[in-house]
Formats: sequence, C-alpha cells, structure tokens
Amino acid sequence: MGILDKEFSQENIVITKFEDLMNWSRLSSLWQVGFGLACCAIEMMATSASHYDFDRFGVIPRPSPRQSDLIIISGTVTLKMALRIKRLYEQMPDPKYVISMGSCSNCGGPYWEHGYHVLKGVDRVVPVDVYVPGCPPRPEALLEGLLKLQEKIRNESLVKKVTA
Amino acid sequence: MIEMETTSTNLRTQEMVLNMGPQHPSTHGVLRLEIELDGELIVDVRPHVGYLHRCFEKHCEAMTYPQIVPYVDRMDYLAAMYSEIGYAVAVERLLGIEVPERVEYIRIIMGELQRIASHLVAVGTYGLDIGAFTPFLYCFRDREKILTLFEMTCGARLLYNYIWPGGVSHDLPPDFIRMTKEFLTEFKPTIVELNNLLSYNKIFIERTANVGILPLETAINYGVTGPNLRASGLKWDLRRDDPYSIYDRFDFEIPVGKGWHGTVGDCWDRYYLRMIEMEQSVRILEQAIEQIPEGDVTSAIPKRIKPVEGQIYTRVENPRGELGYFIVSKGGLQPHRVKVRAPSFVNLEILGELCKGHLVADVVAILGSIDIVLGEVDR
Amino acid sequence: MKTTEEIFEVLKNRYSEDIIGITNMPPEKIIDVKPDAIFKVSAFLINDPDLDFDNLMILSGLDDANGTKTNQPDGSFEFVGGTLSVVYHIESTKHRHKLVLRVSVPKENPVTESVVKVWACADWHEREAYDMVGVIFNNHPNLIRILMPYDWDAGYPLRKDYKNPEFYQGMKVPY
Amino acid sequence: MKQYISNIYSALATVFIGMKITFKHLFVPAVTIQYPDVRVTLPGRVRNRLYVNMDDCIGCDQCARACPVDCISIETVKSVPGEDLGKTSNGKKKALWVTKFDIDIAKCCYCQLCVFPCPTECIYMTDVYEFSEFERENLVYSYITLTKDEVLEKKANFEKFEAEKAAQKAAPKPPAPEKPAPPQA
Repeated sequence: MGILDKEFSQENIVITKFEDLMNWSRLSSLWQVGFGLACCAIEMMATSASHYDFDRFGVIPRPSPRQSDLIIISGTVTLKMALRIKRLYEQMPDPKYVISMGSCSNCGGPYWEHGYHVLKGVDRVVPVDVYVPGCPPRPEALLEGLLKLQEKIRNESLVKKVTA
Repeated sequence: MIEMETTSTNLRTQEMVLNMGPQHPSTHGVLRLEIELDGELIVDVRPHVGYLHRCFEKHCEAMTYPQIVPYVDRMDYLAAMYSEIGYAVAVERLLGIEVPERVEYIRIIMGELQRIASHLVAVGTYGLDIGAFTPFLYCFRDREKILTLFEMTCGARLLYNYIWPGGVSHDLPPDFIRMTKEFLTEFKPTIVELNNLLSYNKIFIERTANVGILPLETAINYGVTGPNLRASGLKWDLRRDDPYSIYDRFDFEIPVGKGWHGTVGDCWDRYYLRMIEMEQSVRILEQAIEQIPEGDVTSAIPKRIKPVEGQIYTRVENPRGELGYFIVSKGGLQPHRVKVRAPSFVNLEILGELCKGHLVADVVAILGSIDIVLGEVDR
Repeated sequence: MKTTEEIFEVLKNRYSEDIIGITNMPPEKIIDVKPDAIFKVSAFLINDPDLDFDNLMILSGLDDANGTKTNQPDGSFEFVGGTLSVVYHIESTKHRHKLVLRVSVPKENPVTESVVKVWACADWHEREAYDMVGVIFNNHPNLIRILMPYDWDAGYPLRKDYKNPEFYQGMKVPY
Repeated sequence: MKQYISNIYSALATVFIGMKITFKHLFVPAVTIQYPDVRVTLPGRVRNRLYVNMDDCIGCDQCARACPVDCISIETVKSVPGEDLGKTSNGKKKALWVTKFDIDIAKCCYCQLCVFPCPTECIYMTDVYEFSEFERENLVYSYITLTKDEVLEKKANFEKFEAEKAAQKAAPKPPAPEKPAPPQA
C-alpha cells in the first residue's frame, strides 16, 4: 500500500503503546445502539437506570447505529427481525462488537424447539463476541458480560486484528 | 402515494411515507409504523407488528398445563405476575377448583405490586419519550424496590413462574409483609413527587393535553380496555365489573378521565390515570396486607392437570387492560388451543385513528400514552 | 341480563335456517352459526336494544383437527377434510351478558364473512386468524398476514399438521 | 396577552418546582450499586445457574420430563447385580449409572420447574450469575462424575449381562435356582 506498509507488520514498542492507547479508549467508551427486543430489553433498561448505571462504564445508548460501537442483542430474534438486525449491524462502523444477551438470542432459548418463527441464535446472522446467559440475565450479569468484552478488547492487537 | 389532479381549489403537496421503526427508541420495542404524511400532518398510520412473534400459542399445544406458565410470563414481560394470575384463573375455572384464602391474598398483593411496577415503567418511559429524563430514573429506582420484593419471594426479577394453577410456588418469606409496608410508606410521597416533577409541568401538559383524543364510542367499538378506556370516561374495570379472585372485598375507586387539562380522553388523561391507579393500588395493598390470613399455599395445586373436554374464556384486568385466555381442552394433558386476547394488541389498533390530523412529533406522545408491550402484541 | 338459551330462542325465531344449534362445551355454551350468515346475525346482535352486544372480547381461529389423519413416510402427519372454526366471544357493557358464537368452515374452502363493519376491533383479530389458521374473511378491508412475514409461504402455523420450512431467506429455521 | 404572560409564568413556575425536586435529590444517598466492587447479597430463593449434585442423583429423569424447554438430557445404564452404587443422602438406593447428564444452560429459562419433582433434591438453582462465555459451546454443562472410559465400561458390562441373560433364557435347560435376580429399577 505505502512505504510504511511493512514497517508495522511486526509488533514493536511504538505499535504496542499505541495499541494500548487505542484499546483503552475503545473499551472505555463503548457506545451502544439503543435497541431493545424483548424481555431482556427491560433488564437492559434497568441496567442503564439508577441502580446499576451503565454510564459508569462509558456505555451510552445512541439512537443511530452509525454512531455506535456496540450492539446488545437483548431478546428473541425472530425471522422477521433477523434481517433488520443484520442491516443494523452492517451500518455500524468498525470496530464493532456484539453482546448476545439472554437465552433467546444465544440459541433460541425456550423457543428453540417449537418456535417456527424464532431464529435459533443470533450468531446465525451476526458474529457474537460475548454470550451472556440468563433468562433474563440479572443486570449484574450483563455488566459482567460487558467487563468480559472489555477484557477482550484490551487484548486486541492492532497488527493481528481479526475483524470482530 | 395518491395521484391527484392539481387545481387551484385542490392544491396539495405530495404525500410522503415515513417509516418509523423497527429500531426506534420510542417505539417501546420492535414496532414498525408506516406514517403517511401530508406536509407535516399525518394522513394515516399503519402499524406493522409481528417482529417479536414468539409462537406462544404453538408452544401451548405442545406443553402440559404447568409447563405453559413460564411461557405466559414471557408474553407481557412488564406484568408477568398478572399474566400468570390470568392463566391460573382460567385453568382453575376450567377444572372447577377453589384455591385457599391465603393464595388469593398473595395473588392480589403480587398483582397490585406488579401493577405499580408496570405503571412506573409506563410513566417513566413516557417521560423519556416526551423528553424528560429524570422521572425515568426515579421510576426505575422505585421499581427496583418492587423487584427486590419479588426476588425474595420467588427468586426471579422479571419472569417469575410464581403463580401456578391452584396455588403459588412458595409461601411469602418472613420479612415480606414488613418490607412491603416499608415500601408503601416510602412510595406514597414518591407519587406526589412524580406528579410535581412531570404531571403538572407546563411543558409536559402542552405536549400531551388535547393530543390524541379518543372518544368513548370509538373506544368501545375498537375494543379498547384498561386505563385507555377509563381515560375516555367509562367506569369499566374488570376487578369490579367481572370480579375474579377476591377483589370484591377491597375498598378502592375506579378513576375515570375528566379532561383535567384538555379534553376527556387525551394523552394527558391517559397518562394521569396511571398515576391515580398507582394510588389506588397502594390502597388495595394496604388493606390486603392487614387482612392476609395464615394457611397453606400449595395444598390445592393439582398433581396432574387433565381437564375434561370443554372450553373457557376468562379475563382479568391487566395493567394494560383486559387480558383474556381462551382455552380449548380436548381432554388431554395438553390444551388443544390457547388463544390470548392481549390488551396491547387490541389497544394498538386504535393508533391510526388517534394520530390522524396530528403532527409527526405527536405520534411519539400518542404511542407512549397507549402503553403497549410488544411481547404481548406479537406473543 | 339474558342467558345463552334465551338469546338462542330470539335468534332461532328470527334466523331459523342460519342458526345450526347450541353446543355444550362445559363451562361454556356455544351457538353455531352458518358462515354466510355471521355478518347479519352479528349486526342484529349489536343493533337490537335488548341484546346490545357492543364489545367483541375475542375472536379466535381454531383448527379442529377432526379430519382423517394420514401419516406421511417422514413421520409427520396430515389432516384431510375436517373443519376450521372461528369463535366469537361477545358481551354487552350495558346489559352485562355474554355470548359465544361459532362458525365452522370446511378446511378445503375456509371462507366466512368478516364482521369488521360491526366491531372495528375484529380487524386485527381476523387478520390474525387468517395468518395463523388460514380462515378467509370475505369483505375484510385488508386481509394480509399480520404476525408472520408478508412473504411467508409455508402455510398456516397453527394448523395441527403444519410443517416448518427448512430455510427462510437464507436463514436456517430449525435448531 | 394576559394568557401569554400567564403561560410563561406557569411554565417557569412548574419547571422551578421540578428543579427543586431534582435539587433535593442531590442530598439523598445514591442508590447505585458499584457493581464489580460491591455485590449485593442475593436472597436465598434466588434462581440463577442450575447445579446438579451427582452424588445424590439417581437418574430418574423426572427433571428432564418437567423441563418445558428440554434443555436437560440424561442417559442411564442399568447396573449389573453385584455393583454397589451407594446411597443418596436421604437414603435412596441408586440403581442406575448416569452416563450422561448435560444441561444446555444457554437454552434454560430458569423457571425452576425441574427442581420441584426431584426426589433426592439434587438439582437446584444457585446464586451464581456471572458465567458469560465467548463461545456458545462452553455453555453446555456436563455434570457426570464418570470418565469416558468408565461410561464405556458400564455400557459394556450391561450388554454382557444382557447377553448372558438372553443366553440363559435361550438355553434348553432352565437353570432356575442359579438365575441372578433382575436389577432393581
């Protein structure tokens, strides 16, 4: 591509320090798409309300996917909705992260057997970074999932970056 | 788009179709509205539902009667206790069994706490839609206290699986009565506070009064129930008009909309009615907690629920309106058909009528005042 | 306040050939109506001052599953013949009486009449019955699917012999 | 004009009332739980991750049947006579080797319906809620205490026993007194 193309292909002190800075800034301002699907969305709202206060982790709901880094799939993904979720995900700028919250979006949950209109796991349409189990998960569980995601981002490498 | 001949007397701008949702912060979930606009005036609103259709009725046909209860929770997730009460009452009437006195009292306490919790979400998110963020935080703070009560009773915060056909799964924990009393004394000043913060705010009144007026005739013909119907002026509450459980023992009032700041049946009435209903729920709770008898709560739970061939439709007053269960049994362990009359499903139908002639910004106000839960609309 | 039997007598006198009979499904009693007469019967029920059924509580579509069951080689089954039903639960907010009406249509040609002009709330209920069970309501203003996607072509999910498709728009449906 | 002025006045006055309430809340202790540092103590009945105490499990399959979601899968092998499986803590005699006890916790709906029918109270819900994973496969929990080899061994033992029994039945002379007692179910 350019002169510096090969220069940074190996990790070096500049890269790693810069990487740390990038990762730190990414993980501490994860803006999420304000997007609720089902029961888990209520717990997500409770997480951002006074008792658990999502803002402490830099998570601020944004109305538009184009301004956000994180999408929390909170609830049952139906076939009718799946394509919209895919589109929302595609509209988000890189780097983007996905938390699948609750049994339903993990694998269809209680609806996996007879649900003729339920997508059995959101990972069939978008890649998922962290699976938070629970039906619905406690707000703490969602926060723990977020901390896990932050841990993942912290260990990301600029050079060896695999698109999430 | 409608083609029209443009003449000097009939000069119209081109109509525009605006899509709102399914991802939109103020649609309260996954609802898509197709809004037909003439300039900024709304010509028609067509809701598209089904983005959360979770096949509840198909699941019922494959489950035994007790196994349906967890699925019933997931229908109206803001008032899961009340969905369970409705289902339990339906199955009990189908079987023809009586439940112990204490169970009835527990159900009423749970139901009314749930009503307060559900209305708090309705009021809080309505404030959020209109542009007031603070009431949302206060509402969720108080709702969290109710959830703590539920959690110590049955172990779950949102979806309880607590009220079973014939009884409840656990007895009340020892501290429950004391903590509920504490909550009620703390909560009563909060209603006043919320009223001062939001209800009587001039800006809020300007946004909601005289907006989305629902006349009584239309409301009945469209089958609108619950606070939305009462705001239009009809004193119709199933707790009194088609009594179930033991609501006839309590002394409470059924508030109706009076057009305090505008016309009867406008958004402000619908909103304010929920505030008054919370006060009435507190009244019922205070009485129920004083009167609750001792007794066994699991004795009437049938070991095996196998009703004879028959069908029943029962309804209860959910925080959102008339929640009905239509159960057809063909004599098996599984029901032949369960159909739910979801209050939000019927109430949402009126949206097109309400929005006609208003501005785009009013759609948010009107939709929030109807207070729908998409899980129940789509089931 | 009138009982189902009294209302049945009134209806029988007025529409003798359109009312089939009264069925007992404990604890409810159902009045069976012919499909092509449901509109005029319900219009009478709402307009008559003594009856005044102004509120349609619920309208439900049912697959009665009473046809002959044939097993398919792949383990599934199919019903041939039989009926689909539409059940109307109505009440009067003034007189406080309730009534259950039922219309049964053959599964091969499930056509009945719409009551949207009588009770406006029947609109979405009928669309749901069409969507889930496949009953077609004549004279309905906008009879399209409501809960399922508009391009769903695998049949009506709440029929007992419904088979789910393998794929929908490239997404795998079964677990 | 008078209306205009009074509108402005009431708007300012009501906003001021609201602001007063907000201001008062500055001096109310905060309700926020500083989660990773502070954890609330959960009540005793709390329902989170399922746990199975395999020492007490008799492999009766009742929890799997009660589950509305079918997230529990159990496979058992009958023990052959002479094997001692021990007793459960409430004195029930075990007769089955549990060769598979998987709970797909990703499917679980935390309804607690599996807990009530258990005769030995070996399946219960704990207060562990922090178990999110990067991979979905890790959410399938296996609770069996037998190793893979042991499972194969038990299966082989049982098949051998069955074969012997069938051979004895097929044999022309019925050796009635020596016939081992059938395994207790």
